[in-house]
Amino acid sequence: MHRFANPARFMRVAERLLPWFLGLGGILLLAGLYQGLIASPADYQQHETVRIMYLHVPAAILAQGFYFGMALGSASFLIWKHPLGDLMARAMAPVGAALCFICLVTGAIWGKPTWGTYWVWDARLTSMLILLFLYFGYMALANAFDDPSRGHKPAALLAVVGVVNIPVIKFSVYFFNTLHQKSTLFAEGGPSMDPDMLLALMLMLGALGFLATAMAIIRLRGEMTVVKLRAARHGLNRHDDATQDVKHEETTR
Amino acid sequence: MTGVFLTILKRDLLLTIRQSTDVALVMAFFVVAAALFPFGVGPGPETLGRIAPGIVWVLALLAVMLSLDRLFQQDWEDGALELITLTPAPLPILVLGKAAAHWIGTGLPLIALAPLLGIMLNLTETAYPILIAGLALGTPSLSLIGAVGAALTLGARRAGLLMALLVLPLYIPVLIFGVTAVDAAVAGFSVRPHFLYLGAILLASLALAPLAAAAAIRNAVE
Amino acid sequence: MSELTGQDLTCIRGERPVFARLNFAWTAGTACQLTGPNGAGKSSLLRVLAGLIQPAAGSLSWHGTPIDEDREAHRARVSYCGHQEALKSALTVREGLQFWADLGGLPNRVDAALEGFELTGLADTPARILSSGQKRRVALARLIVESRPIWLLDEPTVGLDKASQERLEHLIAAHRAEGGIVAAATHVPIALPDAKNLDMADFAPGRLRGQAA
Amino acid sequence: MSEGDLGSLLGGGRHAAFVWWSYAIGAATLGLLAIQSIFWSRRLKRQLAALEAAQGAPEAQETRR
Repeated sequence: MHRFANPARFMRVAERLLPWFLGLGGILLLAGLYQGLIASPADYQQHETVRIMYLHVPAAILAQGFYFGMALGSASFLIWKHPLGDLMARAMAPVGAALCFICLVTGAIWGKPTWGTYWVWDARLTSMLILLFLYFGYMALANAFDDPSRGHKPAALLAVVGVVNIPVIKFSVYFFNTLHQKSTLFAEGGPSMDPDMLLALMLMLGALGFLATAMAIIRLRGEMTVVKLRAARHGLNRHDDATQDVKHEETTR
Repeated sequence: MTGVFLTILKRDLLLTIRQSTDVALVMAFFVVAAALFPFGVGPGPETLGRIAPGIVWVLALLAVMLSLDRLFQQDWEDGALELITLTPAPLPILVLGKAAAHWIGTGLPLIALAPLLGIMLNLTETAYPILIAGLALGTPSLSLIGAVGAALTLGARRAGLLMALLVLPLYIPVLIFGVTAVDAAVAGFSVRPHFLYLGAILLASLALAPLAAAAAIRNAVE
Repeated sequence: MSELTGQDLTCIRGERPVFARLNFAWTAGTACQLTGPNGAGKSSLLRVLAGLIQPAAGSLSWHGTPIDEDREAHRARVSYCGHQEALKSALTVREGLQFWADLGGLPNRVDAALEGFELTGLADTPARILSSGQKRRVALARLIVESRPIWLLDEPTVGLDKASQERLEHLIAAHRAEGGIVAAATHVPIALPDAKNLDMADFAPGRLRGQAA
Repeated sequence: MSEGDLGSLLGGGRHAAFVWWSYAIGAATLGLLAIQSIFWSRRLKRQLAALEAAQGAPEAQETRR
């Protein structure tokens, strides 16, 4: 019953990668901020507000990416009883939720000068809002049980059920959106975007990506310590049962 | 297989009839909440008429959600759920039976009451059949998705509130297609695509929800 | 040739190890009394045998084949009576038993079950107004309705009067005579002639002592 | 360096405020989460070490005996 063997090995690798992620993230952040705020041109129509895009778009991409990551971890926990998958999902949830929140707030702030109001039921913003609800649902369910070890499976199930529903929700929101409003021009621009802008976007995406992953690793360390704490409180030794039995046989012989 | 489905369906319906005050309470909520809107948005027939489908659908959603704890909570508390998982019958079929009983006990009365709300909220004439058809096609999905939410929150603190947070986001597609169907009908467009989407969601829920709920129940009775 | 065997069964509930390295081999007609202090894992063992709890380690097999291979078949072999009577207050005694009969037992055994525990008089009374002893008898009557080879009884005699306890003992004896297996966790001693004993204290996670009977 | 938009950005042009607000809220959210995560996992580490120190002692004797 090597409950901690594999996660412990993964954790050692993650710990070694952590400084690299932080360092790389920091460098990319500085480069991204410089490129985004200073080096790239303002939009002819939106003037400076287009710079919000360099934070808004990466946050949106990563918020959705983290939720899919959580669903993958949860699915591996449900199918192969892999405790590491569930712990990773728990570690990623708050980070993903924070990114989702940032995406919504920056979207709303960007909306004020562009559409004149802070909140517009634009399809993308609405889907992101629902994604935030899914995040809150996961975190609430994960901690809703008095016996913490009982909360792992329901939360994992919810993450998988949630991810199955995301495309349906997205489709229905776009369906709802096109009926009610000419699809608002979201000045995101595609490949036709000015190369300087595109560079800033990529740098910021890399920066947020590394920093968010680093934060997830820190939270993963926390989540694993929580599990070890519970185990230690019940007298199960820190290292797995195998060594535990060996130790006992020696003493009782 | 159908024998087991009918057995649990019959038992749950019997319980629903014997404890019919629960159903009456949910229906009372449905009507009273609808009656609040004229005070909120003003009694003007045009405004009410325009938002009537939305009100009826949202309140139907909330009414179904309020009665979801009847699905597993009582059986979980008195130990019957444990024994149900121990019968040789496959658990997803039993969940399907319970969800069907919940739909008959909640969805059907809502559908029956919807026209009354339509009148109260000055719903346009052409909208009634589409509202009823939409509810008929949509409320079973609400019970099925709700069954997953109810199973996931077994044993959780404040299960009722938690279920709302889990289930309502998953109800949004049903709400959107149900309401836009009525709007399309009023505006003279075809409602076929909306009902096809509602039907698709129902089929998907019929296939997937019992499996997810069964897995959650097995974890809850451990 | 033993029928129900357990090898190195270990059970952990909510991060707490309850029992470890538990072995047993029960043949047809065996009765086994689970004893041990509260919280020693008697109920947990019964729940593991019923398939409600997945053992953390070790395996349980019936006629040599591990039960994990066909959980539904295992559920068709086991009748589990836990602490809770699982009676729906709005249903009458007969309706309750008929439900369990239709769900996974023999539909025509309801009358036999009612007679088995002297419940014929109470058949049409709602479970709500039964006394705890009567509720316990209705819960035990389910064993007759389900008529499955393995009976797992968790403190079956709680609240039973003398007559009902004897009736239960006769029932268990008859069941064993037909080749059934009974595992009962009790504090109150019930008459189980030449029953095996399984003291859960022997399998506390910390201590390792010998093999069970 | 494109035509000195730095001035309008730093100079607090009408839209610049929105840009600053967005980045400020972004930094605040991620910063708060980072701080909370670091303190949370450190506190847990300390609790674990303390618990094991308390628990470690008797166990260690048992194995040595």
